[in-house]
Amino acid sequence: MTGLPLAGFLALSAVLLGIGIFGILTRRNFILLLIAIEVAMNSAILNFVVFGAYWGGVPGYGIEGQSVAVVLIGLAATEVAVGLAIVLALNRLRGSINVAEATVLKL
Amino acid sequence: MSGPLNALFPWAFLVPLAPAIAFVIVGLFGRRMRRLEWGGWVAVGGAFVAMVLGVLIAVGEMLSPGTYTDRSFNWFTLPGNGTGTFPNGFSLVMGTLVDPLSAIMLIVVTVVGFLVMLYSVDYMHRDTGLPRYYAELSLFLASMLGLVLADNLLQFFLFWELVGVCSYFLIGFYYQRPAAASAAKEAFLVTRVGDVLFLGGIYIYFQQFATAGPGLGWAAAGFPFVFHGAPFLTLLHPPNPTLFTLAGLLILGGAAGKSAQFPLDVWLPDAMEGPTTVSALIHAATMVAAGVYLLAVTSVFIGFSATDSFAIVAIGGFTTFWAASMAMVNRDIKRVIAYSTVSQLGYMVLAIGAGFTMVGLYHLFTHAFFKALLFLAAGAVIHAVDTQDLFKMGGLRKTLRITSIGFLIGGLSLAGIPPLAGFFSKDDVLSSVYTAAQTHPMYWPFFVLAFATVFMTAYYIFRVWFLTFSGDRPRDPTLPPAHEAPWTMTVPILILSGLAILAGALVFVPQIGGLFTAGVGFPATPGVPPTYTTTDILLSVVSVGLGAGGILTAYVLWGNGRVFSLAEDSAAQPIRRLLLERYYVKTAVDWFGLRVVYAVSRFLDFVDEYIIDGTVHGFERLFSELSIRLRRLQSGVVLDYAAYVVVGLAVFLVFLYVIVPAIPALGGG
Amino acid sequence: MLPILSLTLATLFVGTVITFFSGPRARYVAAGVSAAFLVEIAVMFLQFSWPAVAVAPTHFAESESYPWIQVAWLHVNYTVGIDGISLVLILLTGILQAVTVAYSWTERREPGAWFGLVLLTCLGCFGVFVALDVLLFFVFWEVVLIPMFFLIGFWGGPRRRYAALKFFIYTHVASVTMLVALLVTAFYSHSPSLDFASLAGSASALAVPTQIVLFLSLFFGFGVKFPIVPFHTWLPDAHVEAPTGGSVLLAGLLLKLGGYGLIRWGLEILPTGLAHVQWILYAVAFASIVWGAGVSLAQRDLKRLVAFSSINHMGIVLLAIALYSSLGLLAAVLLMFAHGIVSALLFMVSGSVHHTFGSRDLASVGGITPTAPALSTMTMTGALASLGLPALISFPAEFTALLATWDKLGYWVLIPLLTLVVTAAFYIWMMQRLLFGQPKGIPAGAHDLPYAEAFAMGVLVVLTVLYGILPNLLVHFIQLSPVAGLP
Amino acid sequence: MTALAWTVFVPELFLLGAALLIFLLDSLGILRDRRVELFGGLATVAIVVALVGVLADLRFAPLASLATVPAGVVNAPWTLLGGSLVAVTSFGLVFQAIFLTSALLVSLASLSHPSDQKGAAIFFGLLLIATLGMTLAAFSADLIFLLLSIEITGISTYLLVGYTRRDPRGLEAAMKMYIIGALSAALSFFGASLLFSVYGTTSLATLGGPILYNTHFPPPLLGATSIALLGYGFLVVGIGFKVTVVPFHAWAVDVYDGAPSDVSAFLAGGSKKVGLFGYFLVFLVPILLSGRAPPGLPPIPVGFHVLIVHFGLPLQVVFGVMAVVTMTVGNVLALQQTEMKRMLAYSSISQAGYMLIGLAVATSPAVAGAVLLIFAHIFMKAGAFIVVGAVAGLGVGSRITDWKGVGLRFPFLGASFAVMLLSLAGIPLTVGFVAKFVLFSAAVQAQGWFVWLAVAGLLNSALSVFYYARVLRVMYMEKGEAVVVPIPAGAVAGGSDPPLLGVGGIGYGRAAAIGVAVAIIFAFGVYPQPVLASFQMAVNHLLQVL
Amino acid sequence: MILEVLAFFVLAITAAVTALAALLVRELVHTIIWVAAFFVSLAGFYFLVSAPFLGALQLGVYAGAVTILLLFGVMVTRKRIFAHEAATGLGPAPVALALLIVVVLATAASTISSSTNQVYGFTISALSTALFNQYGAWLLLLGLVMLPALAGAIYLVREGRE
Repeated sequence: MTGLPLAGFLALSAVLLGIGIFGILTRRNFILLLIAIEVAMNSAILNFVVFGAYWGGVPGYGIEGQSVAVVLIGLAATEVAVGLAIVLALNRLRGSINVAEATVLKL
Repeated sequence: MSGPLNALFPWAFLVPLAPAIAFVIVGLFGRRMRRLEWGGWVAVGGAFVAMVLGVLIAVGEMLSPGTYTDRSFNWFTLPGNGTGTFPNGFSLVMGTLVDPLSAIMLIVVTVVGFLVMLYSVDYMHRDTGLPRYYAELSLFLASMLGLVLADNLLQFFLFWELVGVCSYFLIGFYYQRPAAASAAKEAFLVTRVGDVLFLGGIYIYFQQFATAGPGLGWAAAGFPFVFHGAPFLTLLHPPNPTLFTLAGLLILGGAAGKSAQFPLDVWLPDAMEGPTTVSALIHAATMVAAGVYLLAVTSVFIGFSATDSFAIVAIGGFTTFWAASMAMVNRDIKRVIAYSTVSQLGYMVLAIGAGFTMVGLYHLFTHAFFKALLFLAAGAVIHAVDTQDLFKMGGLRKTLRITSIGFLIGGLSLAGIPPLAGFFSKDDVLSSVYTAAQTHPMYWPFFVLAFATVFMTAYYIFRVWFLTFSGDRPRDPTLPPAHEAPWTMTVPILILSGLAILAGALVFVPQIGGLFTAGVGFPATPGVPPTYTTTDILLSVVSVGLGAGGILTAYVLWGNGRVFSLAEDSAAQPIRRLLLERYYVKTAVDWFGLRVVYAVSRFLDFVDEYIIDGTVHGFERLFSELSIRLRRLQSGVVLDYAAYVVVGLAVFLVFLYVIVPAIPALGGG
Repeated sequence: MLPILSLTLATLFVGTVITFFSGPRARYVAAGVSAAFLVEIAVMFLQFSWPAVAVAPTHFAESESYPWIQVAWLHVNYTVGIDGISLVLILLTGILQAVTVAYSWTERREPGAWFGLVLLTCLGCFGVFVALDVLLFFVFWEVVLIPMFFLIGFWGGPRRRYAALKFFIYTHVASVTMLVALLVTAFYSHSPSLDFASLAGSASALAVPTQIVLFLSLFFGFGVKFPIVPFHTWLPDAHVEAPTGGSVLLAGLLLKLGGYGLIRWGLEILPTGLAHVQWILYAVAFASIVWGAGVSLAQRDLKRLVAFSSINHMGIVLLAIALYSSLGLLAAVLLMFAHGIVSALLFMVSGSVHHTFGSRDLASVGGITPTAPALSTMTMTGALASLGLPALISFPAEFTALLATWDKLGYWVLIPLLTLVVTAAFYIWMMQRLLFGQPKGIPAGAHDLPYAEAFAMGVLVVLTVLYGILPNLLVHFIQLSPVAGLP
Repeated sequence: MTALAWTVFVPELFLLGAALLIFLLDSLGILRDRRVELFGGLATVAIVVALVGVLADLRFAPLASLATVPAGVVNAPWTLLGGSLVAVTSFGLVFQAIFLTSALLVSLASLSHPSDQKGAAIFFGLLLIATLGMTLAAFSADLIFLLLSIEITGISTYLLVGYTRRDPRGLEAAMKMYIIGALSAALSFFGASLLFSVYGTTSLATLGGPILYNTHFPPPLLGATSIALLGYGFLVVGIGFKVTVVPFHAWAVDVYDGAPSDVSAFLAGGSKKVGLFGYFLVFLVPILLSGRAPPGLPPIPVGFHVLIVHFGLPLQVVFGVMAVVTMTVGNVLALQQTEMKRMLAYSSISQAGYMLIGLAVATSPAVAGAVLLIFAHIFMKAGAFIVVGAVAGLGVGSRITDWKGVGLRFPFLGASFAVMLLSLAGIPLTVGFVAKFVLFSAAVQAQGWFVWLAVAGLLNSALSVFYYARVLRVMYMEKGEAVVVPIPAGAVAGGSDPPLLGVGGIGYGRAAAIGVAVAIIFAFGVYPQPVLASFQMAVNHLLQVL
Repeated sequence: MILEVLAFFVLAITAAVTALAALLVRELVHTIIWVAAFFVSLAGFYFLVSAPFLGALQLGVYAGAVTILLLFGVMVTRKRIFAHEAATGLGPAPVALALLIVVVLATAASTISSSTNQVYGFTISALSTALFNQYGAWLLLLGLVMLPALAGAIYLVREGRE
């Protein structure tokens, strides 16, 4: 296959990362934060997949990127699970999953 | 150059050592002795040994005049390394020096010292703190003798400071009296000013001689040549005339401090807060003469500079008049004598400045005896009536017969009435200035002042005599009944009376006179004849006349128990006030000390605490403030923390993508 | 030869440790250690003077060196050695340790810690005087800080915590500056090791501007300990709040570290640097001299007065060092020794005044002589010695210092010379207020010095007189050092 | 080859096995009353065994016979094992020893938890797995391998922080750490993806070196370099989270404060170091190799070209600035801190700043100095947190002012804490000083602008004295008894610290841990030659390999 | 070719819009839907660049498992969601920061030459061979990540018997 703009993919992943960062900076709901982080993570995965595909043109290269992507997808899912465990424990204790309210520890 | 007593010269160090041992004994064990007077006898013993030995050595010097040095005590050695100002290093050596000058001083100091010590035994017996007194007095005597026998200027300075500190302690002997403590402080500080100047002078000599020539390494020579420059003068070519002039002025400053010359004279009258014995010994006969002695021993160099000579003449001449004028109005018996001392010291300085070093010494010699006599007599009076106020006394002639006669002899001697000692020496002083003024016209004013002072001297001392002894009874009836002093006090008075009569004539004994003429053998400044000149008859007559006139005036005004008081509206009243207030110098000094020096130091303290230390605190506050502000960033909201991460990221990205490529040095471009 | 230096270090170290754990009996241990220390110092003196002919004046006698940290780029040795300068200052250390132990013989609050810390301070000072390696030197240099911090902070006066912190931080900043400068010297000159000798050998290869900057940094580092104006403000606070023993060690020993450091690690290593900035040192020295004297005059607190007078005296030391002449250096070392003895005496006096009369305020306590004649005598001796009275210990030193100044600087000598009058003024005034006049502020039951204090001060008085009369006892040793090699 | 692959991992297998055994035994529910002794003992033994194994691999004389790695493999250039992802270097082994030491200290101290503590299994299990992650990271030859290993530690530590689960402070801390950690992970992987896009591989040996490109994929010069640089920028941020460099530090303060003291000890003493190790591994190559074509360049395929890139100076500047900012901000913020643990946290941040100097200077001496400081930091900081836990367990409040008189009331704890603080402040005769001395000496030795890093570091350590000395002041010089907060039965004191038992109320394990820390602080403070020499050797090997 | 470019742009816009929408909508349940759509659009990319295995994985893990997990989280914590989420504001600073990063990255990306747009797919067998041999260590590590996550997450969430 041909014709896909390399720079375009890179720019797209940048935009996705930006959206993720934007979400992390502005959302207070823990679950939305998880989503924002996932968006950012996915921008990295997208890069790995896409550049894996491009580097495939060089013998011996490329497959590494897609292998990383596989691992990262698993990793991201694990992270979400851990995050959810924390949010549930927190919710049980505080009755809220608004991260901006958890400020016992400060200064 | 060798006489029968010369064998004693190597043992000269025992002269100061004897009172020093007395000092140690009294100082350590004085308070444990069963009777406190025993300490006094120990001190008297020390002084006696010193006197015997000192007089014997002086006699030895008379019999075979010459310079004997013994420099065996290595105080301080720095080996040389071939470079710098002192390529051969230098040694500061301590030793003893016996020569005509020190012989004269030995006699004065040991004799007066012994007599005063003896006098003290009864005079002081009522006081507490006797061990302290005797220890300090012995230490003083030891230091003074050390100074007299000093072999070099540094050693001289060392003992010079020690006598100063003894003087300090003895002035403040009655330390619980604020006035005494204050007077002691004043004496120390004012003389300290002089001492510091003196030290500066020493430095100049030290360095100048070190660089003068290859043969003058300090290690080899020490510096007796400052004293006995004769062999070295040929090498000198005064290396740096400016420095030498300056050194002379500095030495003069030191001498002025110790000898209470204008403008450092303010402390001596106040020093009368100490016991009278102390005044007699330290503040009349010996320590205050050390300044004159200093000028005498350094006159070789000072004489090189006309500026220095003039400065000495000016200060001496002015001081004679200045102090005598204040003596004329004072009501305190000791203070009058103290002013008189200042004035007489002025004469000595004047003579040295005029180039007649030995004339100054001569006057020092006679003055020591008659002034000590006056003080001891005054002490006997005070001892008898327990006051120092002349206006309360009167009629003591009857009860204090020996004392009154002693005082009279002292007064006549001071007034320069022949044939008493004072007449000869004062006459010599006047004629030496007269001689010098022939070639140095600018000496004339000081000659005139000195001459006028003769009249004033006679007046004030007889004012004292009349107020004290003449009349029928004390003017203040509350005074205790007076009685003559015990033998320990009268004997010294009698001996000193004898000396006050004879000391002047003694120089006509060839051996004794030899000391004075031998001393004059120093080559001095070209232009000032170094020889001792005989008295000009006319001058003598006029001065005796002035003295007699002074006595007469005193009799007219104060004789037979009369008290002269100046009319309230008299034109002389402001002058009297000015003299009583000591020309306001004391006020000015106090003002300077308290208002200027202390204020400046308070200001410095303020700057130290609030500005310098304040800056340090400022740093502390800066960091604290910074810390408190920055802590607010730690808001506890995790989103803020995420924001810091992102800001950091953005900064890095901008740096790496925008800034790095723009700066070739960073590997971009 | 006997490794006497390491042996002494070991003695002090073991003694310190034992003292720490011996509680109420600590004073006996401390006294024993002090005695052993003095004996070892005596051995050092003997070894120094016995084969006097064999000791080349500019070299270190008694050197020991063992490898300590050795990696390819960093060679640090345990190197110790002494020359005449160190020897005299070690003697001072021994004396002050002994008298401090004696003075605080009756210390009741945590005696184990007290005596242990006192010994530790002296251990640090001894180490500084013998260390001939940058790291070793710095280690001992800093070791001194800790015990002093605790001495001030635990046993001190009402504002002790503030003073202790200020002392600690202020001097630590300076130490750190000094360390950087020494490291830069070593590494920029490619010195083969951090030993003094190799530093001294290679530093001259540095560019002159570098040497200047380095010397100034060292000057700051050592100067704060001096202390130099305007970096002196830790000193009055530390002194006023420190317990007497602490003040004694602080003034007697710690200030000497600055002088010693500047001589050994500044002057000897970077003479070229010094030569270019001599005028700065002069200016600072003059400022310290004048400032210390001027501010002393305004003090009402006896201890603060003595503290500021230390600034004045150490200013003269700095001046003498800056002259970079044989005479000046000799004077500096002599004056350091003198100041060590005299200021220790004066701080003991203030301590005794404080706990005998409950106050050190010169305006509220006065006329103590009838109550405490012995204390009064000690005060007088101390004050007179400090103002430079001949026949007492300071005079030979000050005389030589000013002579050297005159020799090098000419009329500038007037500044320190005239300041002598001010020095005399504040001491005399202090004596007048404290000792003389009508008794006031004397609490009932006030008594003269206890034996322990009288003994300690008596020893110092004797030394003051002894060395005042026989300065050659010190000079003879001091000149077995670089002193002899300078112009 | 295959046999080797397994033997290399023997220490790690012990850790893993112990962790699994703990989970198994916990689910079986045996020895309920002696849980801590059982699990803690297991964990401690496993860590000790692993440590012995690592030391043996490092060929420490008495243990060399136990080595599981053939001598020829260690330090052979990027020895390949099961692909190109893993390498055994003595640098890595040194770090493994460091990680294991910190874990040992923490597990030893944790033996003093009450015997029937509920979370014991999860605590020790997670501790082991976190340690395992760190030791695995030390084997990395590949960026993704490194990041994944760090992620193991990360996930374990998030959960460790919250393991008390009923304590709102601990959970809040866990939540904060998780959010920042997950963000950082995403950023790291994004950076890795950028690097991959340029290099086509994630092998650390290739990254940072010359860029290969062919006619199929010719990245223009500027573009490739920029993207690679940006990728490194992301990695700086992503790994910086673990290192707690400013401005990625803010979580650490809250987390160290909120977490149980033993966990804080582990975070500061252990998991922070894996971040630093990551920094060294990832950045030393580009800093040192950029602009140079290494002699061991793999054969270039036909049609390929080589683009030499310059990362060195920009990255050094980044790290230099970061080092100075980190130490300064950490110290300044600590100045006014009132909570003991937060003060320690800030101090830990500033220490990270010092360690970064080694990276900015990037010479072998500097890296060795940084490693020495990392080593020293275990005993100082983990030790300090353990003491804080012990003191809290004795009922003293968590504010610095609550510690009045602690030095006199608890002489052992007080003196130990004082020693640790002095070591942190860089006072001689402590290992903290020696480390700083070596590090700053190395910076000076490198000359140039690195000297200013040394100056900044030293001035900062002088600044830090202020707050350390303040604690000493409170402990020894303030009047008044230490504030004692009564501990409700069965509850936790000081927020999240479990109460303790044993000697003097602090427990044998804790006392041992503290004693060991103090002993090491002094021992290597006086004679650092053994550790310094071996660190220097390891660093030299690493840099030779590069 | 045009088609592919077109597909790229459509998918890119979809991905960006769905991601934004997921973060911006107020109703959390809607968010989950948007997220699912976002994951799916990414899967689309993977198919586009000839990585069908990854596309499938994306659909399975993300669009399936993760979405369900998130939904589960929303359900469990539901009662407080609406009230608080409404309060979230959109400050200019976060937007600016995010935009800055995007701009830097995007300009850097634009410097990459697009002269070669070729993508190469890998067969699933090649991928799995590589994954389990050459890069097997990653999978092991992934397993080790999951171990503490599993143990810890269960411990945390479990209502203890304590």
